Amino acid sequence: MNADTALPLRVDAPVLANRSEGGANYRLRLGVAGWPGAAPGHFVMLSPGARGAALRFDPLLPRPMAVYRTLGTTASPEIEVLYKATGRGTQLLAEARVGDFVRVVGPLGIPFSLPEAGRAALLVGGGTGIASLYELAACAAARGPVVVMLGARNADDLMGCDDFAALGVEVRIATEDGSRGHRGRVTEMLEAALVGERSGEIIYACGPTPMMRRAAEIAAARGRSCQVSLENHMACGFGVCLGCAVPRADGKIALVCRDGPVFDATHVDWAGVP
Amino acid sequence: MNADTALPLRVDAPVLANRSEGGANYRLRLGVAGWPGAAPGHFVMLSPGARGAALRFDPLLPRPMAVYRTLGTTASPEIEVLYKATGRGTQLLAEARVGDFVRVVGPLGIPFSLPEAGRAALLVGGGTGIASLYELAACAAARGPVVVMLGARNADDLMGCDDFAALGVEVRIATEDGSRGHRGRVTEMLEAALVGERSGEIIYACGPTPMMRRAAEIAAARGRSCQVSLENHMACGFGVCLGCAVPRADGKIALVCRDGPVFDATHVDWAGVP
Amino acid sequence: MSDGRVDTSVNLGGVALRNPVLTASGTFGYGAEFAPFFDLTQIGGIVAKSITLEPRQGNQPARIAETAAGMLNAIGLENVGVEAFIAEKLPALAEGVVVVASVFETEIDRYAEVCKRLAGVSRVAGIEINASCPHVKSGGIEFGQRAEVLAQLVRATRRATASPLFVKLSPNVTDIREMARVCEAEGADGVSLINTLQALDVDIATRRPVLRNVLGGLSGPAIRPVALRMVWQASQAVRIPICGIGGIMNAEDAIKFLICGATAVQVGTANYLNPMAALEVAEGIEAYLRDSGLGRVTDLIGTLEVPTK
Amino acid sequence: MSDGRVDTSVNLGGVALRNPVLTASGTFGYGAEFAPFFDLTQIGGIVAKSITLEPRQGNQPARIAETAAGMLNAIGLENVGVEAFIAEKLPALAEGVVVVASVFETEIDRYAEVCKRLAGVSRVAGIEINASCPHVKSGGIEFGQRAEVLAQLVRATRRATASPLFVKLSPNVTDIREMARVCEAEGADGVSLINTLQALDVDIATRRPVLRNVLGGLSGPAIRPVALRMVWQASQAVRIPICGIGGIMNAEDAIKFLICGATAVQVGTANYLNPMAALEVAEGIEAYLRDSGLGRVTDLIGTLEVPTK
Ligand SMILES: Cc1cc2nc3c(=O)[nH]c(=O)nc-3n(C[C@H](O)[C@H](O)[C@H](O)COP(=O)(O)OP(=O)(O)OC[C@H]3O[C@@H](n4cnc5c(N)ncnc54)[C@H](O)[C@@H]3O)c2cc1C
Ligand SMILES: Cc1cc2nc3c(=O)[nH]c(=O)nc-3n(C[C@H](O)[C@H](O)[C@H](O)COP(=O)(O)OP(=O)(O)OC[C@H]3O[C@@H](n4cnc5c(N)ncnc54)[C@H](O)[C@@H]3O)c2cc1C
Ligand SMILES: Cc1cc2nc3c(=O)[nH]c(=O)nc-3n(C[C@H](O)[C@H](O)[C@H](O)COP(=O)(O)O)c2cc1C
Ligand SMILES: Cc1cc2nc3c(=O)[nH]c(=O)nc-3n(C[C@H](O)[C@H](O)[C@H](O)COP(=O)(O)O)c2cc1C
Ligand code: FES
Ligand code: FES
Repeated sequence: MNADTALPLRVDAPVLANRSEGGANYRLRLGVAGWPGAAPGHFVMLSPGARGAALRFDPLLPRPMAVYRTLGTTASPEIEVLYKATGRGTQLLAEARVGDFVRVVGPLGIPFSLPEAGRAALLVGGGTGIASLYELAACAAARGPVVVMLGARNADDLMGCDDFAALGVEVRIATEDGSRGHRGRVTEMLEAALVGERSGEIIYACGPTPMMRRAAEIAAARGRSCQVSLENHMACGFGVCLGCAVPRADGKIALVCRDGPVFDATHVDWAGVP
Repeated sequence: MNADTALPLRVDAPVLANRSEGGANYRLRLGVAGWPGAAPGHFVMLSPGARGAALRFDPLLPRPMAVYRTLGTTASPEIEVLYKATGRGTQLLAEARVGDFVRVVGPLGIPFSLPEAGRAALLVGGGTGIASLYELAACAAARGPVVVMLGARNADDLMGCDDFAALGVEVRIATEDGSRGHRGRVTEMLEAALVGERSGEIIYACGPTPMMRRAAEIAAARGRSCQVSLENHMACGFGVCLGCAVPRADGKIALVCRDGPVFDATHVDWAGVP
Repeated sequence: MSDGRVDTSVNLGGVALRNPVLTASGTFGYGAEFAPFFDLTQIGGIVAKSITLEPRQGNQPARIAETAAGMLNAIGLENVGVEAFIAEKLPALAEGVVVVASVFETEIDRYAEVCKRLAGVSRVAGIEINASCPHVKSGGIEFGQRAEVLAQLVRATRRATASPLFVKLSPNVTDIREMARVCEAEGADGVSLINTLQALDVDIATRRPVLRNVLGGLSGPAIRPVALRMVWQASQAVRIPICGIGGIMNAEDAIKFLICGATAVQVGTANYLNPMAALEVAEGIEAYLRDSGLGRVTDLIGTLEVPTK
Repeated sequence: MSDGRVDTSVNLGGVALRNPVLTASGTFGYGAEFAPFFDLTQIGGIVAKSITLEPRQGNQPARIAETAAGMLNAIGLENVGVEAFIAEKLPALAEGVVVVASVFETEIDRYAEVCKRLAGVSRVAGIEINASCPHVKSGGIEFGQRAEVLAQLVRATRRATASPLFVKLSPNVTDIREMARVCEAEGADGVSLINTLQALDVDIATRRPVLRNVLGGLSGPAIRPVALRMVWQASQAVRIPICGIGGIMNAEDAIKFLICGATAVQVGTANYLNPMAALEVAEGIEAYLRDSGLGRVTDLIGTLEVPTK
C-alpha cells in the first residue's frame, strides 16, 4: 500500500523503549499494531500518560511528533520518535516506561515531495526539526547526492547525528556555541554552501521558524526550490480543530496538519507564522 | 521532643522504596528531613507527582495517609506508608519511582490515647484503616495484652499482617470471602471476642465507616470505651479548608484533621458521617 | 435486564438517536474526517462545524493553547459556508449518519437566512443555533448573553425553519435558567449547553496573550463541573430536552450529564486527544446501563437524587 | 537592576504591602495555622476566613470534592464570628503580619454591622467584602450577581468603615466590568476577583451530588484562564486597584495576573497542597523581576501587550 495516502489510525501503543540520549533528547520506540507505514514528513500525535493507570487530563493535548523512522516487521510494526523533553507533555512522555501505553494517532500530514532521481538535496535541520528529516535523508540518498546540515544551540542539543552519518550521507554540523562543528547558525552554513556549488539542489528545512524563514530567503535568493516542515501548535492533527492555521502568501489560511506540515517555502506568509 | 505536639513540616521527600505488596497494596518509604517523629494515629498529606519533572495539577489534592511507622536514623529519618492504589491519586503514587519526590505535610492530627499500663487493648482494622493501627499495636503491646483483628474483602486485600505478627501480638483475621481466617466481618469477630472475655479492654477501630460504626455500637453495648480514627476526604489536613467536617453527637461540627482523626466513638454522630 | 440487552435510544426534540451521544460542533469537523477511525452510524449523531452564509477564513494564529486540564480556542468564524456544506460536506457522509447543522452569524437575519437555506436538505436532521457569537449591534456581546437579544434570535430562526431547532447557550451569563426559559418560550425544541467559557492566558516571556484574538473559549475537563451545574439548573427550569456538553472525556462523565437531566450529550475536546472518544462513550453508557440493571437510558436521565436538607 | 535588588512593594488601595502576594480568604484559616510553615511577614499579607456577626457552623458533610485540576467546596458560613476573630484570632498572629478581614453575611445591614465592629481594630489593615453570598431577600442569588444589590452592599459597607474597603466579586455574572464599575462608583478602594465558579459534580454510583449542598464553588488551576480574563476586563473598566485570584499555583501564574493589570494577587487552593505556596510565589516574582531587569514590580503591572488586529 502507499504510505502517502495511508489512512490514520488510533492505537494505544506499548512503549518498547524510551531512553535519554543526552541533553533533553529522548528516543522512544512504540509498537504500533496495524501501522500502515509512513513517508518522509509524516507525523503522529502522541498523548503522554493517556493510558497510565491513573487517568490524567493535565497536560491535556497530544503532542505532534515526526515519525523518525519505521522499524519492526510487517507483522509487528514499530515506530521510533526522537524528541526533546522540554515542556510538561514531553517531560511526562520522558517518564513513560517500557510496558506503559502512549496513544498514537497517525500517520498524519502531507509528506515531503522527494527530489527527482539524480537531483542533489540539501537538508537543513535545527532543534527538534532534525527528527523530521531522517527518513527524507534516507530516501533522497537513494536518488542523488545528499548533504545534511544540522544546527543546534550546543553539542548536547543535537539529535540523531550518528544515524544520519550511518546513512552514508554528508553531515555538516553547526552549533551556536561552537561546541561542535561550525560555530554559528546552520543557515550561515547553508548560505556558504550555495555559493559556487553546483546549482539545482533542492532544499529541505525543518526547525525553529526563524531558521526556516531564513532558509527560505536564502533559497529564494539563490533560485533554489525549498520545502519546509512547519512546527505549529496542534490540538487534533487531522484537520478538525482548525487550530494550526498559518497564513499563506496568497492571503488565505492553511492548516499545518492537513495542508502540511510540508509546504513550498514560497507559499508561506512568513511574517504571519506564530 | 514530644511527637504528640510536634509542629508539622512540609518536605519534598525522596522516594526510597515503593513496592507492590500484592492486590492493590503498596509500601512506600520516604526520606523526610527534619521529621519530628509521630505518635500512633498521626497522619501526613502526600501529593503524588507534585515534584515530578512535569508539573501536574490533575489530580490536584494531596492524599491523607497514616504514618505506618517511622524508620531510619535521627540524622536521616524515614517514614513508611502502607497504601492501596485504588483511585487516581494513589495510582499516581504507585507510579512514583526511587528518586522521585513526593510532597509530605505532617505529622498531622491528634493521635490515639494509649491504654493505661496493664490495660488490654483490642485493635480492629479494616481495609486501608489497618495502616493506622500498626504503631498503636506496637505501643499498646508495651503496656498490656493486645489483640489485633484485621478484616478485609479477601486475603489479597489484607495489609501488613506479618508486621503485626512480628510485634508478638495476637493477630486474628477475617475475610468476607473466607479466603483467609474467619469468614465474615471483622466486627463479628469483635462481638464474639467480647463475650465472656475478661472485661475492661479498650477498643480501637479504624476502617470503613460502617465497620467503625458497628464497632462503636458493640463497644457501647458491652460497656467498653472505644476510639475510632475517621477516614474523611481532606484538602489541607491542618484545619484551614474546613472540608473534613463530621457531625458530633452534641450537634456541633468537628474537623477530622484538626479535632481528630481519632475520636471517642461516643462523640461521633454516626448517622451524619459521609 | 436479564438478557443483557438495553435500549439506548432517545428522542432529542424530534430527532431520533440510536444512542444519546453526539459530537460537539467545531470539534468533529464536518464528520468525514473521523470516518477512518470508526463507523459514525454507531453514535447518536454529529453536530457539524458551525456554518455561516458565506465561507469565512477565521482568525490569524495563534488560535489554540493548552491550559490546566483544558484548552483555549479562538478560531473565529472559519467555515466553508452553507452552500459548500450542503453541496460538498453532507454528501461525503455515509448513509445513516445523523447530522445536526450548526449555524452562527453576526446578524439575526443572516442566522435566519442560513436556516432557510438548510430547509428541505434531507441530510439535516436538525439545526443547532450557536448563540455564543459576538453580536455586532450590541457591541460585541454574545447573542446568548442578553435575554432580549436571544429571544429575537430564537424567534427569527424558529420562523425560518420547520426542522427540530436547538439553541446552544453561552455559559457566560449570570443565570442560565433565564436563557433556557427564553428558548423554550420562543419555541426551540431543545437547548444545548455549554459552549466555552470566555477566558485568557498569557505568555510571561513575551507578556502577550497566548492567542492572537486575546480572548478565547475554555473547554475540556476543567469546565465540566460548571457545565454539570448549568445543565442541572436548566433541567429544573424548562421541559424541552437538554443536550449536555462540557469536558466529557469518557462514559462516566457523560453519565453524570444524563443523571443531571440531559437527554443526550455532546463530546467535544475529547475528540482531539482520542478520535474514538464518542464511540467509547456510547459503548460505556450501554455497559453502565447493563451493569446497573437499567433497561433504558431514559431510566437514567434526570435521576439526580438531591439530599433533603 | 544591575545590583540585583528589586522593589516588590505595592500599595493596594491604601494598604502598603511588602510584596504583591496575599493569601485568599477561606484557604488560609486565620493565619496562625501556617506559622509552622513560614514567617507570615515574608508575604504581602493574609486575607482571613470570612466572618459573620455571629459564629456559624456551616454545612453538613461532604463539603469538598476533587475535580479535574480543581476542587469543589461548599463549606457554608462556618466561622468563629467577628468577636472571637478580634479577641482570639488576631492576637494569635505575629507582629507585622498584614491582615485583611473578610466579611460575609446574609443581609446588607449585617454586613455593615460586622464592618462597624471591625472599626479601629488595629490589626485590621483593610476589609474585603465577600459578595458571593446568597442574598436571602433576592431569592438566594448572590449579592455580587445583581448590580443594584451589589451597589447597595458597597454603599452600606462603605458608610460603615473608614478602612480600605475591597469588594470580592463573584465570577458568576454576565459582565464583570459592570460589577467592578459599580464598586468603584460606590467608593470601594479596590476589587478582588475571582471567587469560585458555581459548579456541581455527581457520583455515578449513588447518583447523588458529591457535595451535601448539591452546588459548590470550583477553584484551582482549572479556573485560572477565566480569572485572568475577568481581571484583564476589570482592569480595562476601572481605575481602582485589582487583586487577582484564581488558580495561582506558582510564581508564573501570579505574574500572569500582574501582567493583566492586578496590583496584587491572592493564593488560594494552592495553600492546601503546598502550605509554603504563597512564600514561593513571592520569591518567584522577585526572581522574575530580577531576571527580566525590572526594578519595580509596578513596572510589570498591566503590561499586557495586545496585538493590533
Ligand atoms: C509536525 C510536527 C512534528 C514535530 N516533530 C517533532 C519531533 O519529531 N521531535 C520533537 O521533539 N518535537 C517535534 N515537534 C515539536 C513538538 O510537537 C513540541 O516540541 C511539543 O509539542 C512541545 O510539547 P511540550 O509538552 O514539551 O511543551 P509545552 O510547553 O508543555 O506545550 C504546550 C502546548 O504547546 C504546544 N507546543 C509547544 N511547543 C511546540 C512546538 N515547537 N511545536 C508544536 N507545538 C508546540 C504543545 O503541543 C502543547 O499543546 C513537532 C511539531 C510538529 C508540528
Ligand atoms: C487520617 C487518614 C489516614 C489514612 N491513612 C491511610 C493509609 O495509611 N493508607 C491508605 O491506603 N489510605 C489511607 N487513608 C485513606 C486515603 O486517604 C484514601 O484512600 C485516598 O485519599 C484515596 O485517594 P485516591 O486517589 O485513591 O481516590 P480518588 O477517588 O482519586 O480520590 C478522590 C478524592 O477523594 C478523596 N478520598 C477518596 N477516598 C477517600 C478515603 N477513603 N479517605 C479519605 N479521602 C478519600 C481523595 O483524598 C481525593 O481527594 C487515610 C485517610 C485518612 C483521612
Ligand atoms: C477548537 C474548538 C472549536 C469550536 N468551535 C465551535 C463552533 O464552531 N460552534 C459551536 O457551537 N461550538 C464550538 N466549540 C465549542 C464546543 O462545541 C463545546 O461546546 C465546548 O468545547 C465544550 O465542550 P468540551 O469541553 O467537551 O470541548 C468549539 C470548541 C473548540 C475547542
Ligand atoms: C475551601 C474553600 C473555602 C473558601 N472560603 C472562602 C471564604 O470564606 N470567603 C471568600 O471570600 N472566599 C472563599 N473561598 C474562595 C477563595 O478565596 C478564592 O477566591 C477561590 O478559591 C479562587 O482562588 P483559587 O483558585 O486560588 O483557590 C474559598 C475557597 C475554597 C477552596
Ligand atoms: S491541529 Fe487541529 S486542525 Fe490542525
Ligand atoms: S482537611 Fe482541611 S480542614 Fe480538615
